[in-house]
Amino acid sequence: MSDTPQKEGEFKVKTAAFEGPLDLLLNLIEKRKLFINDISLSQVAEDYIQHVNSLPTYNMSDRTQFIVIASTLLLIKAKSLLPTISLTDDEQGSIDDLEQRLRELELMRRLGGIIKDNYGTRIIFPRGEIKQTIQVFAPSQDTSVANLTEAIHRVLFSLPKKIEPPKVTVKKAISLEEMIGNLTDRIQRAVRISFKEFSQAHKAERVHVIVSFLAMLELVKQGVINVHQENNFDEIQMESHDIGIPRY
Amino acid sequence: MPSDEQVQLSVEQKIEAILFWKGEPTTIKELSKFLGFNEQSIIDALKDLEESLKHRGIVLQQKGTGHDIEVQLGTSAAASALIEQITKDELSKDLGKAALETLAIILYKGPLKRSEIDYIRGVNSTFIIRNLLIRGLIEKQPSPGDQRTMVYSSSFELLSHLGVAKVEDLPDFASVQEEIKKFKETNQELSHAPTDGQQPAEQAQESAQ
Amino acid sequence: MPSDEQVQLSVEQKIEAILFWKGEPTTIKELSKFLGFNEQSIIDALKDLEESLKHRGIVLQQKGTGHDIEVQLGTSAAASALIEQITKDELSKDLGKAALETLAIILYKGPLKRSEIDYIRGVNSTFIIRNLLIRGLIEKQPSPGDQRTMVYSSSFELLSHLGVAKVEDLPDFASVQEEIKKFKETNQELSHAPTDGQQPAEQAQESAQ
Repeated sequence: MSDTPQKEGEFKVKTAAFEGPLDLLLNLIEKRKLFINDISLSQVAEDYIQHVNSLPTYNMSDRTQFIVIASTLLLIKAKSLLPTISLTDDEQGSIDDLEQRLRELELMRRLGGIIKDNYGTRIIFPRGEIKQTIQVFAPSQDTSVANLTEAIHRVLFSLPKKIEPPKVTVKKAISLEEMIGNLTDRIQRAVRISFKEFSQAHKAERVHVIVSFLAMLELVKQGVINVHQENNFDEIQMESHDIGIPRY
Repeated sequence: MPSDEQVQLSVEQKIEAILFWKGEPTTIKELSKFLGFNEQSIIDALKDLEESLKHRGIVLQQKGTGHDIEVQLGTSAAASALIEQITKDELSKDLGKAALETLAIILYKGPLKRSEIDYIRGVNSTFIIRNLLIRGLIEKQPSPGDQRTMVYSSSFELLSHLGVAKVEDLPDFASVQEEIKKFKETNQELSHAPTDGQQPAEQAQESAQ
Repeated sequence: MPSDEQVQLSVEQKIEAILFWKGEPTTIKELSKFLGFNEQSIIDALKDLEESLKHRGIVLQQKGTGHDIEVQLGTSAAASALIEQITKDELSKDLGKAALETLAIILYKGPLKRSEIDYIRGVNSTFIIRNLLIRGLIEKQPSPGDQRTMVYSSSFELLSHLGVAKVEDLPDFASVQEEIKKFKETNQELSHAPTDGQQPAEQAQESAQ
């Protein structure tokens, strides 16, 4: 469904070494040698969402963060596909914000490269140990069993807990394929359906809304359904061209 | 040691002696206390010392701002190859991608909070920060605004490995500051501070240290 | 990293850098070997260095004659009263939170390596450990397993001062052991504990001395 055919497993390698949602997005943009703007973001949106979809389900916390950014990409995509859609200030804000963050991360990556090139090439060394001629014993006022016991407990208290990815903290997100199938079913049953109604019918968490919205846009792009929005802020109406569409 | 016992050292010379003796980062505040001069006199004398050391084998390193300025003496970066050749120790020069990114943020943007680092990187930086702290490449202090939150800044160890006496000597420092300032302004304007959903849970825990 | 990449240090400057970095007496012979100049050139350069340091806070100290001449950098004699005062002040100063924590780890878990201390504390302890050594609160020995690495343990004087016959008598001794052990085990595979190769320059240097 993307412009360029995706090789299976292309993201698998990436997943092993992934840094995070911004990192992935920036990689996608840089891979296509694009500048950071709404056009490039709209172009990489599908690749990005495909990746989100392929993320291992056990790492839901990470996945949620990926999906938050995916939702912004969807807004950008929606705007490019449906020019009648007008974005709220908040939505426009999150788009601008995402672009800023990408630019800043891009800058930091570039600076990281400079650090890499210079690190350890010319070192300023500290003064060497001077031999202490007089061995003194100089305990302080606060060198006491009570203070030291308190100190060791402070140390124990601030030991980091086991380092592992947070276990499932959000409910399993519906996969993209599931949602597309679901959407098609719904469309077949009711020729006209509002997007809002659709997502509410699923007691939608944000993740669901995003995924279903994407699915809708995909169908629009494939020419399977028409989307109408009479006025800004009106319900988006979806309508099927052909009841006998093949299932995804 | 005859007559020079009576010779009065200048503030600059006294500072040089103290920094040599201590051999570790020393604050302007401490110097002011040791010498009985106000902080401005110390700052002025440090400028003279920096100048005097220009053509020596040692340099004056400096970091921090305001009351928290710290100084330390180190060998001239131009002597690096020579000393590396003498030392038998293996110096680690490997930094991973996450470390480089985090160091760049802290060097060019620090001191800043972990939540700010997380926001720029888009991932939780708890463990890379811990790693860098353990390696002595960064330091943490309580935030001036909020004692319960920690801010991270570059250490002399880091500046030393980059061969710069102070952070301002880093490549493109001034122009990058300009760029970063623009980000800041925009961020404030949008007031899109990291939201709860994007913040990891352990933050509160760490700031309690 | 800036332009002084091209700057060539003079022999005098190189000697100053080496002596600063070593901190201990160095023979003319060694300097000659390090720098690849004959001993006479070194002696000449040392004269220049002595002259250059005339009006500084640090001086070139020299002892012995002929081939056995040893040189080192030290603080100016005129600064000796000041340095003495500062040393006294420093030695009577309270340890503070960070140093107490470090000392407590060494007390409860020693002998252990600096990298282990750093890993438990989550920050680099280079300077704190140095100060604890100077105050005689801890001691260092080469690690039984690896002569190049130092391990730190509490000094006999510290235990007497605390009034405990042996560390096992410290409050909660067993439970502290248990908790630290558990922490190490749980985090082993994910540990960002610096391996020796990742130690900052000065740490490695110290362990070699």
